[in-house]
Formats: sequence, structure tokens, C-alpha cells
Amino acid sequence: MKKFINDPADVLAEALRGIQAAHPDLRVDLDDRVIYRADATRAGKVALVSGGGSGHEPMHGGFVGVGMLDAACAGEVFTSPTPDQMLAATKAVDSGAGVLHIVKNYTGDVLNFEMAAELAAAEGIRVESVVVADDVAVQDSLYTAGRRGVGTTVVLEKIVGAAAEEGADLDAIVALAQRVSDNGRSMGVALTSCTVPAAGKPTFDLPEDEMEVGIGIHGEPGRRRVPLASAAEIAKLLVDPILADFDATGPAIVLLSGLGGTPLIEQYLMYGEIAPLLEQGGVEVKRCLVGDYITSLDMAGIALTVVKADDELLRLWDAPVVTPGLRWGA
Amino acid sequence: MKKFINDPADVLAEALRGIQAAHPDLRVDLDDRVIYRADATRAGKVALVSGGGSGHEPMHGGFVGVGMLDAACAGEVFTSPTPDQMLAATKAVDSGAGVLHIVKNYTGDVLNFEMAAELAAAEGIRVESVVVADDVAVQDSLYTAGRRGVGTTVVLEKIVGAAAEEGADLDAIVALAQRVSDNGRSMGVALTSCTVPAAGKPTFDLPEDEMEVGIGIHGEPGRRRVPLASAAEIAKLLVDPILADFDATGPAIVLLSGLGGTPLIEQYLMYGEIAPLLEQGGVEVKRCLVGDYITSLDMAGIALTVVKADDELLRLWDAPVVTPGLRWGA
Amino acid sequence: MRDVAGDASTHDLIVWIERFHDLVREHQAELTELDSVIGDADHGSNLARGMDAVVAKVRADAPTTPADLFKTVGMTLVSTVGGASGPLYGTFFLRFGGSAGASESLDATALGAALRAGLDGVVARGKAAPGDKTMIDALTPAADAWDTAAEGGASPRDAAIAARDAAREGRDATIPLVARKGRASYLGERSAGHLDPGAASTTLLIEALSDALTTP
Amino acid sequence: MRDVAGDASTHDLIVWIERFHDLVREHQAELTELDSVIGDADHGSNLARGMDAVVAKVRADAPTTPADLFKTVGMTLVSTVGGASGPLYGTFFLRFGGSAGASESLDATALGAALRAGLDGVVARGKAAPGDKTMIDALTPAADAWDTAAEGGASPRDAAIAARDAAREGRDATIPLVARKGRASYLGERSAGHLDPGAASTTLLIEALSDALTTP
Ligand SMILES: Nc1ncnc2c1ncn2[C@@H]1O[C@H](COP(=O)(O)OP(=O)(O)O)[C@@H](O)[C@H]1O
Ligand SMILES: Nc1ncnc2c1ncn2[C@@H]1O[C@H](COP(=O)(O)OP(=O)(O)O)[C@@H](O)[C@H]1O
Ligand SMILES: [Mg+2]
Ligand SMILES: [Mg+2]
Ligand SMILES: [Mg+2]
Ligand SMILES: [Mg+2]
Repeated sequence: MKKFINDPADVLAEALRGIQAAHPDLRVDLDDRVIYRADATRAGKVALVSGGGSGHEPMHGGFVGVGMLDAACAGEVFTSPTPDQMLAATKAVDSGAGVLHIVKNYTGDVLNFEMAAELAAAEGIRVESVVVADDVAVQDSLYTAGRRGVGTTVVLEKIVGAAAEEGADLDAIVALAQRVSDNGRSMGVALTSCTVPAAGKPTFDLPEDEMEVGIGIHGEPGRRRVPLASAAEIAKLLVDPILADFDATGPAIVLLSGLGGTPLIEQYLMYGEIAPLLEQGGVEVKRCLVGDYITSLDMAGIALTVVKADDELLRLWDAPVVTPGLRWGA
Repeated sequence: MKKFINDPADVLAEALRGIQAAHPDLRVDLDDRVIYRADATRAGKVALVSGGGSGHEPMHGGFVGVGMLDAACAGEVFTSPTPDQMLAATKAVDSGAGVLHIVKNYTGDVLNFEMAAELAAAEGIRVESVVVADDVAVQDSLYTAGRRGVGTTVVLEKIVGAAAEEGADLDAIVALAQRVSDNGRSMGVALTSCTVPAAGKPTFDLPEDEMEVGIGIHGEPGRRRVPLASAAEIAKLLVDPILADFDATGPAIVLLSGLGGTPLIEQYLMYGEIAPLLEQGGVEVKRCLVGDYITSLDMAGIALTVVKADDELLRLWDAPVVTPGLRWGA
Repeated sequence: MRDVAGDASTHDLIVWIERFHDLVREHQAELTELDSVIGDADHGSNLARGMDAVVAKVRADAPTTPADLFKTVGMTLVSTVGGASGPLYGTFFLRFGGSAGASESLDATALGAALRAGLDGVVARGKAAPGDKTMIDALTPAADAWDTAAEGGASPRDAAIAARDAAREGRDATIPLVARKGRASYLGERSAGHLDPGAASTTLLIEALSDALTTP
Repeated sequence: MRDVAGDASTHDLIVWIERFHDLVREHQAELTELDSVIGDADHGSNLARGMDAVVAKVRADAPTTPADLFKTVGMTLVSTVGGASGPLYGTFFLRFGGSAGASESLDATALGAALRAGLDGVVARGKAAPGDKTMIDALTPAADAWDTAAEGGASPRDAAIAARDAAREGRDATIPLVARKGRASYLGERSAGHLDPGAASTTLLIEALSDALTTP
């Protein structure tokens, strides 16, 4: 395993130290493993807490700051944080206006956030949750764990963060979060596995001439393994299932995220293939991001997210944001 | 070779198409392979032109925009662009106030920019050049090609871009650029080779238990191959040669850049190791960036840059910048 | 020490937990390996981290009733594991302890009831049904076998052996299943043909119990 | 067609360029391989891209004098290759053509002078000295051997053969050298033990010339 690490058991603790050193705008609680905005929540502002397993950086810690999250709980690599962390974060950021938990739809994340919400409620804090489940690679069904939460989370955290900054109340925030969540779809593909530090070797073996389609962000194999294809063909594998899943026509925010091991030149090349396909499908790309926003350790792969966005969502998207991972307008 | 590409010969052309699609603030000349700010150079503003081989994204195209470059010429992967491209860019952005060429010290870059400057001068454009040569892994000598230009380039483009935006004249810009260049030092290490698309296989083989120290950004082997070390040991391998090379005490801007295949969690972990070493060495980190800013295709590696910065350089660093790769203050 | 009827003392239950810790440590790589195939390669490290914390806490606290013991175990797992298994294992032990209560020694019926309570807690939290390819596919047959044995008058030791055998069968029966819960469900049909890591680890849990009750 | 004395016509020189193109194509992977070891793995693709453009242009333009031909070759290389080899090869041909001029046919002395002018251009641009482990380590002995042969009254064909042999020797002599110019210099002592890719490609250039002048 070739990684810039010391003891695999210390990866998270040491990465958090680096985040703290690099970002004076953030306050990192190294014991609870929570990343906070350095300033306290403004009275009356709804607070946003997210979190999840580590290995997806910049998500979520890199999205803490003005106009986005108030706190992010960092779990072990690919392992949801614990209710204790979430409770500590929730208590620390609540200004009395309530707290939104932004949860990606994984059993672990859902269960731990559920427990945390119960504990916070018991302490008199009003907590609401939104669960993002946008990965079209996974069949949606009442009888399963449902879809994974991936790229839409980033867009949601930005938009809802802007609304919270503007002073929207918790009910409005919940409704807005649900709206973004309902309007987002994602699809990913991987050329290589990633290596979980504690495991010490790639999660799966992928021959030189094959790739995994319908991959998540935890190094799990995808829905199917197919022969390695050209960028043009892969673009179709990403775009088609999204367009097939919902009516994507109209204005949208698009996120094309590398998964950690894919250089930007390839991401741009892929975006060059994807943009015309989206246009042909009636998607009007109003805003777009290309880069590493939600990753899967060192996986060579890429994931596309399309979030339908009306004028209000676009306005909130454009509002100022100051975080390590997303910054504009200030 | 596992890459998101079509024909290896088309990588650059297709990546440029993606950049164009992703960034309406930029204008991409697909024939000349130059990335421009969409708006014309303001009358009286000195224009900044950089460029180099591709495969280092976001550098340089990602640094075109308000407060930074006016144009970036994109060469083939790891191959300096040609004088034609540079001449076209120079002519397009000159507002009459002259043009600065920002050149990284590689024979190809220097020779091609030299030819371009001669051609531009013949057309009556005032062109000056600054050559960045900051890589302490390479011994500095009058009898060799000298040091490679790496991370200081990013810091220079930001600072000089701010000064140009403020209206500094060409002489002042040249002096400022030289000052940044003189005050920057870099050092890099690689855990894996990268794969040049046209070559189709890794540039060098590196066993599972070894790494290359003193690496550049073109996949060339480093100064020496040593056993794979811990993050703590690698941090010393990066910091020590920089501190040994010049008096780095005092305020500084620090850039820790992933080389393309290194996930952010590892970069932060490394920064957690590096920050205290810099502090012990008397470096006061006033500003810092951690992320992929100057890369080497899909290489797993990391490079540290320290640029000594007085109040004026810090003020220019903090000035607004709106580019795909660096953005703040607007 | 167990009494003549072989009822379980708090000490026996601490031995259970210690034994489970040993088994998790022993099989950590194997559990992570199973989780690599149809999950995210962390089940072994998750449980190892949690059980390390559990034994440290139990050794320091030296709980004197099953209720105390399992509250410590459950809370420690909830706050150190994370992932799906943290809340699920945590809930299992919290409910187990709630059922076992403060009694000094537990007979086969009481242990069976506690096991059932733990299982019900896991189902209530995780909403999995038998056949979904999760830990309850090992736990459910184990609890059923325990009850049958206890109803027939078996000692805790014999009930545990029956439960262990049933857990192993249930675990192996997860192999052909297509997962409907947990991460493996994302793989759809590709999840078939592989053992569920949680079913493997809960089988270790029941094996540990049987070990604890059979060693003198 | 060559005249009785074997002087080179513009046509011969076009054959040279075509032949160089063929050799570059044939050895493209090998050149990139050499550049992988002590450079950045692009020398083969750089020259192939440039020479592809050159032959396309030359075939379209059908130049009638050496001056025209080499201006096209040089300018095309400068504007399509980039890297170190673009300006260096470009300068070589521009200077070569400047020396050869508009004469319809070149004798051994004129060709030698053109070769020397090209070499001097490369040195003026790249500031490399012999022994720095660059293309001039093949070009310099080639030009020297040519001059010696020409002074001794050799035909272009025989001078080219002498130059080719000298280039090959010069190329091989780069192996033990520690590079002082180009990317290989970044490797310091590690650059020793490997052939310089530019010396290899310029040897192909001289080989192509000898081929062009020896085929009837
Ligand atoms: N809804 C559920 N109900 C019961 N058990 C579940 C459920 N979801 C997952 N599991 C169990 O959890 C195990 C995975 O645990 P672990 O790998 O530690 O967590 P994660 O899936 O969050 O990485 C699975 O093998 C499965 O047995
Ligand atoms: N200063 C120089 N003078 C002469 N030849 C040089 C010089 N620098 C480099 N070269 C030649 O150029 C070759 C490399 O060319 P190429 O790989 O195409 O360019 P780059 O080094 O920019 O990738 C080297 O092998 C060497 O022979
Ligand atoms: Mg997990
Ligand atoms: Mg090159
Ligand atoms: Mg798991
Ligand atoms: Mg090269």
C-alpha cells in the first residue's frame, strides 16, 4: 500500500490535524472529530450539520464555513461517525433555531444520525434530517436499503447553507433540502479500486482491461463490470441512466467529480464528452463544477451529478460561500 | 493504461473542449490551444501570459481569470507549447502596456518562449520574461539546465496577477515577478510514476516498497530512490532541503500540492506533519493552500513550496482572484 | 463460575465478551476481506476498534450485574464503532442487558429471552427481514434454536451449542442470497455467492457465548 | 536524381526528409522509451507529430529549392513540436536551409557547410557543449566526419556514410555521460548509463541522409 500515512489506525486523527493547521477559519475538535466554523452560529440561524465516513474529502469538512455547513462529523475511513460525535456537533452549533442533519443514505449514516437526533431531541434541541439518496446505479425499492447518497449532497449543502445564512427557518430549510434532494441524480464509474488504509490492499481487483460501472464512494464494486471503454462511451454510461431516471430537461446544476485518483485533465476531457450529451437530453447546464468534490480515497473514477435548479436554487447557489472546498462571492 | 480518454493523440484537444464547456468565464481557442479570459485586457493593464506542457492541471489554464493570468498556452502532455501559440496569445492580450511571459525553467519552455518573445518584439510588442526555477532537488549550476520551475509558479502568477490588475506597469511587474521567483523553493516526492497517454505505460517502474525523492512534474525519476517511508519521514525529506537551501525564516506563503493521484486526505495528513516542521524552522506560515494545484498527470506524489512573503506580497496574495483553480474575494 | 444447573453468572458473561473480543481480533482480516467483496472493507476494523474499547472499559469498570455489563458494552460500541454495525451491535447489547436485568445469574430461559430481545432490537433499528442477507440471518436461527433447546429443558451450555450450530448454518445460508439491506444491496445480483460479513461476525458472537459457557 | 558527381538535388533532400519521417515513425516507441528513462517520455511522439506535419506540408507545397524545403521543414517543426526538440530541430533545419540557399544541387562541401550551420544553430539556441549528453553529441562528430571526408574529396554519398558512422559512435558515447543539459540533467548521476534520446533521433536524421544519398 503506497500512501502518505503513518500508522493506518491514525489516518483520521492526523488528517484532522492537517485540516486544522491549514484552515484558521475552521475549528477542529480533535477529540470529538468534528470540524466547526471558527465563529459561533449567529443567533436565529438554523445550523447545518453533516458528516460521514472519511475518505471523501473535501466532503464534508471542506464544506464547513460561511454559506455552507456549520459542522461536519468525521467518521473513520468509510465508516459513519458515531451518535456521540453528531450529538456534540448538534449541541455546539444550535443557536436555538434548530439544526438540520444532512445525511447520505447509507445504513450506518442513517442509523447513527437517527440515534443522535433522538439524543438531541431528548436534550430539547429541534433536529430535522434530510436523507440524500441520488445514485441511479442502485435500484430504488421499498424493500432494500435504497439508493446511495452521493454528489447531490454537495449541491444540497451549498444551496441550503445559503438559505440558512439568509435566515430561513427550519421548516423552510427542511423543505428546501428535500427539494434539492428530490431533484438530484448521480452516476459513477471506476477504473480502479481504492485501498482502505486499515485493509492495506485494494478492496477489489480490476483487470487492466475492465472497469466498474455504477460505483459508489466506498470502494464497493459497482453494479456491473464491463470492458474498459473510451471516454465517449463512458460519458454515455453516466448520462443515459440519469436521463432515463427522471425528467432532467430544463435548467440544472451539474457536478462532475473525480473520485480521488483521476487527474483534472481527464475530468475535463470527460466533461467535454458529457456536456453535449446533456444538452441533447434537454438539460440546460446553468452552473457546473469539475474537480474533486466527493471522492473515494485514491480511486480512479468519476461521477456525474445533475440537480435540476430553478431560479431560486440558482440564486442560492450563487450566494457567497467561504469554505476550503467551495468558495466564491467573498 | 486506465484513463478517461479516447485516442491518446486527442487528449489535449478534447480536454480543452471540456474546459471551454465548463468555464463560460474563459474563452478557449481550440486551434491555437490558448485559454483566454473572456473579456479583453483592460487598456493600460500589463498582460500576463503563461503556458507549458499539459498534464499539470489546474496549472496554467485554471489560473486564467480576473486577478491572475490573461492567457495560458497549452502544449501537448509534458511538452512545451510552440512559439506560434505563445505569439498568438501575446498578440491577443496585449493592450499596449506590454506582456509578461511567465516561464517555468525547462529547456523546451525557455526556448519556445524565447522564440515567441523574439517574434512578438518583431511585431512591436514589448515582452518581458520571468523564469521560475525553484526546485531544490536539482543542483543549481551555471553549467547545467538549472533548476526546474514548479510550485512557486502558482504563487507568482497569483501575486503578479493582482499587481497587474491594480495597474502596475511592466517594469514593476517584472521586478515583482523576479522577487517572488527569488523567494520561492520547492521539493517533491512520488510514490508512483505517472502514465503519459501517448506512451501508454508508466514512465518508470517503482516497486511497492520504494519511492522517488526529488521528483519534478513530468514523470521523470527523482534524484534518488529510497525505501518507502512514513508520512512523518517524508515530511522531513520535503522540508529539510528547502530550509537548507535558503533562509526561510519569517512570513511565508506555503503551497502543498498533490501531484494528481494523491487524495486530499493524504495531503492534509502530510500538511499536519509539515506545518510543525516549518514552524520549528522559523517559517511563519501566513497563508497556505493544500490541494491539487500543479500536478503530474496521475502521479501519486506531493510537493511542497515555500515562498517568503512580506506584507506587500501578502496583500497582493489576498487580492480578489476569479479563476477555475483559485478564487476568493469576488 | 457457573452453579450446578449451569446458569450464567456476570463473570461468565464477561468471559463471553472477552472471548468475542479475541475472536474478532483473530478473524479481523477475514471479516474485512468478506466486507471487501460485497461492502466497503471495514467490518473487521470496525468491530476490532469497538471491541478493543469495550474490553478496556469492562476491565476498568468491572461491572457486577448483566445490566451494568451490557450497558457498558452497548454504549461503548455505539460511541466507538460507527457504520451500520455500531448502532446494530450497540442496540443488540443494550436490549440484551435490558432483558437480562440485574439478576445475579441467568438460566437458559432468561438468556434466551435476552438473546431474543437483542435480536428484536436489531430488527427494530435496521428493519431487515430474514433472508435480506444481514447479521439477523445468523442471529434469528440462533435465537430460535436457543428457545427450542431451553423449552426442552437444556442447560445454557447446551442451548448455546445449539444456537451456535444454528448461527453457523444461518451464516452459510447467506451465501446464495441477494442482499436487500446494507451496502451489499447496492450490488444487486452480484451480492449472491458471498458470505455476509455481519452474519459471520454475529456467528463469532454466538460461538464466543458457547465457548464461554462450555469452558469450566 | 543525383548527377555524376553525386551532388544532392532538392529531390534527394526531400527523400531525406521522407526517410527521416519513416525512421522516426519506425523508432517512435524506442525514442519515447529512451526518454522515459532519463526524461519525460515524449521524444518519440514529439518528433512523430512534427515529422507527420512536415511531410504533409512538403508533399502539399512541393518545394523546388533547398531553401524553400528547409524553411518549410524548420517552420513546421517549430510550430508543431514544442518541447526542447521543437526549437532545436527547427533551428537546425532553418539554418541548414539558410546555408544551402537556392542552389539547385549541393555538393559535398555545400552539404557539409549546411550541416555545420545547422549544428551551430542548435548550439546557439540550446547552449549545450559537447559531452553534455544531448543531440549535439551525435551531430558534432557527424559534421566533423563530413568535413574531413569532403576535404578529402569524398562524394556526398561517402561523406554521408562517414557522418552516419560518426553519429552512431557519438550517440553511443552519450551512454556513460552525466547529463548537464535538458531534462536528463535533473537526474544528476542517475542519468549516466543511458542513451540520450535526442542523440538517438539525430543519428536517425543522419542515417536518413545517408540512406537518401545512397539509394539510387
Ligand atoms: N439494516 C440492517 N439490518 C441488519 N444488519 C445490517 C443492516 N445493514 C447492514 N447490516 C449488517 O452490517 C454489516 C456491515 O457492517 P459494517 O461493515 O461494519 O458497516 P458498514 O456497512 O456501514 O460499512 C453487514 O454485513 C450486515 O450484516
Ligand atoms: N540545451 C540543449 N541543447 C541541445 N539539445 C538539447 C538541449 N536540451 C535538450 N536537448 C535534447 O532534446 C532531447 C529531448 O527532446 P524532447 O524529449 O522532445 O523534449 P523535452 O525535453 O522538452 O521533453 C534530449 O534528449 C536532448 O538530446
Ligand atoms: Mg463502512
Ligand atoms: Mg517534454
Ligand atoms: Mg463495511
Ligand atoms: Mg522529452
